[in-house]
Amino acid sequence: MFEVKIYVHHKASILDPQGEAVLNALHRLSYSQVSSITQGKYFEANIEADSKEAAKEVVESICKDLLVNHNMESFEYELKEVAK
Amino acid sequence: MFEVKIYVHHKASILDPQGEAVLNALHRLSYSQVSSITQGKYFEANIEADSKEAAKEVVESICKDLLVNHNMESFEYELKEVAK
Amino acid sequence: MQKPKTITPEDIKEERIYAQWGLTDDEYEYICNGILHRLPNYTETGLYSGMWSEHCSYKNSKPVLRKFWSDGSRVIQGPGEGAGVLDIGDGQAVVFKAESHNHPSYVEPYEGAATGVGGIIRDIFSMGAKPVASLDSLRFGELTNPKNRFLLDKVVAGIAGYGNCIGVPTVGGEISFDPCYDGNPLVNVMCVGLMDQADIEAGRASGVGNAIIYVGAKTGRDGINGATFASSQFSSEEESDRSAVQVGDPFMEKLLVDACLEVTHQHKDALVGIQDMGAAGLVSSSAEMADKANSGVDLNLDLVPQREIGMTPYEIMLSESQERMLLCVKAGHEEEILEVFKKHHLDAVVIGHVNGDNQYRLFHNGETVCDIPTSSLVNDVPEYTHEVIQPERLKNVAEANIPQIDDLNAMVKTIIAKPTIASKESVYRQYDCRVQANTVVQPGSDSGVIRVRGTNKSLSMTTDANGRYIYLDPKLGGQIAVAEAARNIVASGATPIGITDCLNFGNPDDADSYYEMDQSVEGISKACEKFDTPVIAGNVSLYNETDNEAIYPTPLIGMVGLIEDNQFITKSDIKEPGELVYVIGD
Amino acid sequence: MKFAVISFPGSNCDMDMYYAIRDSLGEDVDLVPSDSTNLDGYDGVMIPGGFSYGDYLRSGAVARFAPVMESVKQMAEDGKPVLGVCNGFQILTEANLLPGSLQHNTSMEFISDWSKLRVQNNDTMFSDGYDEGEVIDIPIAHGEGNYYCDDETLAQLKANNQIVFTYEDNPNGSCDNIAGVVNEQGNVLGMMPHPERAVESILGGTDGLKLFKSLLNHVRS
Ligand SMILES: Nc1ncnc2c1ncn2[C@@H]1O[C@H](COP(=O)(O)OP(=O)(O)O)[C@@H](O)[C@H]1O
Repeated sequence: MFEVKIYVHHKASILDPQGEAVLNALHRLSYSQVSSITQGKYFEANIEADSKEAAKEVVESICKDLLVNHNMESFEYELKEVAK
Repeated sequence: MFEVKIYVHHKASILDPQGEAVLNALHRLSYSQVSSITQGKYFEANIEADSKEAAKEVVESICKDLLVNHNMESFEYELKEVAK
Repeated sequence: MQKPKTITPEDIKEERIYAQWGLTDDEYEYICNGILHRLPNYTETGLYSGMWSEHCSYKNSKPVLRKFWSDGSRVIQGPGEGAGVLDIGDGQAVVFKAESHNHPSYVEPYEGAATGVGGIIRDIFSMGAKPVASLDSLRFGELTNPKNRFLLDKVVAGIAGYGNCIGVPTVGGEISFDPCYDGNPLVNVMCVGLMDQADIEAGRASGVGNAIIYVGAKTGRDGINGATFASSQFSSEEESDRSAVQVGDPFMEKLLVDACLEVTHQHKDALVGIQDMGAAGLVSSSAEMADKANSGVDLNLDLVPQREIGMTPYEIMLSESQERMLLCVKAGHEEEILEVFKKHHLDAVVIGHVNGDNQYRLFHNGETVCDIPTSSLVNDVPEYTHEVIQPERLKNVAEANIPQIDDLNAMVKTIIAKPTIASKESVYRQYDCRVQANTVVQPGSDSGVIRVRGTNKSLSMTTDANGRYIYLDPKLGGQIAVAEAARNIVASGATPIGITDCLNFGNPDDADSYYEMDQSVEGISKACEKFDTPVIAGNVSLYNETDNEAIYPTPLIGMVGLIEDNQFITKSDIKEPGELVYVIGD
Repeated sequence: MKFAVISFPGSNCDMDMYYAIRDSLGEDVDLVPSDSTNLDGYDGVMIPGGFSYGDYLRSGAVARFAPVMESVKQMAEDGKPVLGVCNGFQILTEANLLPGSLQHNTSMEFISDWSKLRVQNNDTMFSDGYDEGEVIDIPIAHGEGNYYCDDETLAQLKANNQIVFTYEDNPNGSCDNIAGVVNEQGNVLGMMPHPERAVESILGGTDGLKLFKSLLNHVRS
């Protein structure tokens, strides 16, 4: 079995109202040290596959099909084999 | 300056409606290889601080104050120094 | 795109760069020799291409739109402003308009639909009215195709996401499904506002030296070319073209509604005009405001709040970033107005002023990047008249197609199982239809009803369209659409008082499409005169086709009715067992 | 009697609550901006529904830091009535004035509808106008109304009789069908359904009015 962590973040040029709202809130709370912040999604999934290659394919394809909005987001992931 | 990546996820014991919905959708799309998935939040932030220690303190404190709901969520983060 | 600095006016001419932006050879030639008597530079060419696009100029549809009947004793403001206004007595007025967001919703359904809602709400409060209700009208291909299910889900979520957050109840709408909308869904939204007649605002910038104030979200590169993009045909290979994606921020817009209504109601003396930045963003709002007042403006683009670095004047002017408004404020009152926005946590900046020579002038990094007659952007647009030729297919429309029904039970079941006929509760259950606590009749009836708080009056509203009828007989189909809307309004106990339209058609250069538009508008107009429901606002969406397949001609009718005594409000549900059922009419 | 309705940036049910108190209950009420730091002189405070600060992070997560929340906490400590509806409930849980949290509806969709509620506890200042076990009709409108608390908290809620309203037909996945809870002292009520939308028959029902009347009677006595 494989365990994957998927990080989905906003593309840089796209308006990120969530990030803006969090940044404003942090500044109101006097966290002026935080100069920028964006909010994205984080998935942890378990995938049954015979090989790392096969698992990779599943990950990329679920990202493409469902998890990521390619109009506005891009993604990265980390995959590792784990005991069943 | 420091760059931090923060991963917020549902505590394992708590039903995660977002994760459930995603899992169901994946199964409808015939991704039966995905045996479990949870959805959380992923933040990327830049933090001005004099030391890694100081940056760490800011990160933990913004998570505690705002980014994380401790009833339901836990978090991890990765911090690294970057050029200004 | 190349760096603008490297593109000279001569390059634009020799390499026909203007053509890539949608200007024809004749149009470009006219700009050079008929208007400027010189070659336009990069920024100027870009501004003309945006302002002269169909989306902003209606150059193909104007001759048709003139056919609309817009009189009637209640009309306070007909077509031509952000929205139309009708007198509803007691010094009050109802304000409404509909708008399409078809192409953006196909490319990015959630945000496309959400920003459609945001845009139409801005049109309403920029008139000085409080937005009190909205409605939608949706068309998709059949739900057997997963792509259409995806579009439906996301579009509905987008409308809900924006409307619910900003707090304008979605009280009605309609949806149907047909394969002709497969590559080209329709997402039309209508917003209704309420105001005291004394508070009416107009989008104008007049009075030399008066300030031009920019309010709201920062300008980014989102939606650049959106106006030209919405006016050109789609090809399915271009599905990956993401440049026009705009993201809505309903929270920001809620702050804008509150702040702008405070300005229009409590600082009337300081305010000259106000308009939202919609298609072709800053250029269209500022040029239209100045042109309406026969004036000109000087704008310093360095002062425009920007979200990204290194934006060019072209990008700043044509960006379609959402949640932005433009105001013209009397000189000396700037601080008073900026204070209001500050109180509402909004950025507001003076970016220029009204000038004395009717020129449209832009400065950037100390250079003059544009200096052209203001009216040339708005009024000198060539108008295109097309021949009205009846399509072959209409010459011998088959005899009425009377279906053969063998098993009535089975047929009824088949029909009520059709998504077009079946209950739409799964959709409207996602819309907060009760926020503002005025909703008397919620979605699911023939029309939505909102009471006017503090009076014994209510407003009834509905959206209706029937592409198939209009495809089969554009003129009669247009009349049928208005009649259907009127029946819906009457069924709630209201008197119909006016409509907005939203004209969704294919490419106007295609003779069939043009005929459909022309004739259905005649039909709509004729019916409106009969029902005494003037056309007070509307919107045009042409080029609704994919790979040269046009949608059914689908003009939307958004109708509003008035109930003068709340005891006459009627709902469509059967109240008790044993009640009698009547059929009225043919 | 005088009530305060808090208005946060982005609040959109603040006026609905205001009108319910002014017009249907016939009492004095002020709209108080969330950056106010003083609630002196008010007999009760209402935290309205809708959205605050856009609720892009988690509903109520940002609003709980608004300056006025210190005064709200003080009122809660002083035993004055604090009512949070919908987003108000979310804010009160984020501010730890009420136990539990509100998650996404299990359908992951926003739900707007009428819902049947059962009055589980009619022995609070908010509910003593209802009969015990009475079923009432109150509108809901939320995307994150799925009440969650851990088993230990749930046991405490039950032991202290803090569950005031439950759904008859759980629309959002809330644990134990919980629609509204009070704090241990009984003076802070949070509920997802909107009683202020059910105070006039022209709007479809008046079952929410009893809640406000109960509160008024309590404050008067
Ligand atoms: N189909 C139409 N019917 C009637 N009026 C229309 C129609 N299309 C556009 N108009 C009028 O033309 C004006 C400009 O429309 P539009 O450019 O869509 O407005 P906005 O500048 O708010 O986007 C509007 O006031 C509108 O009422």
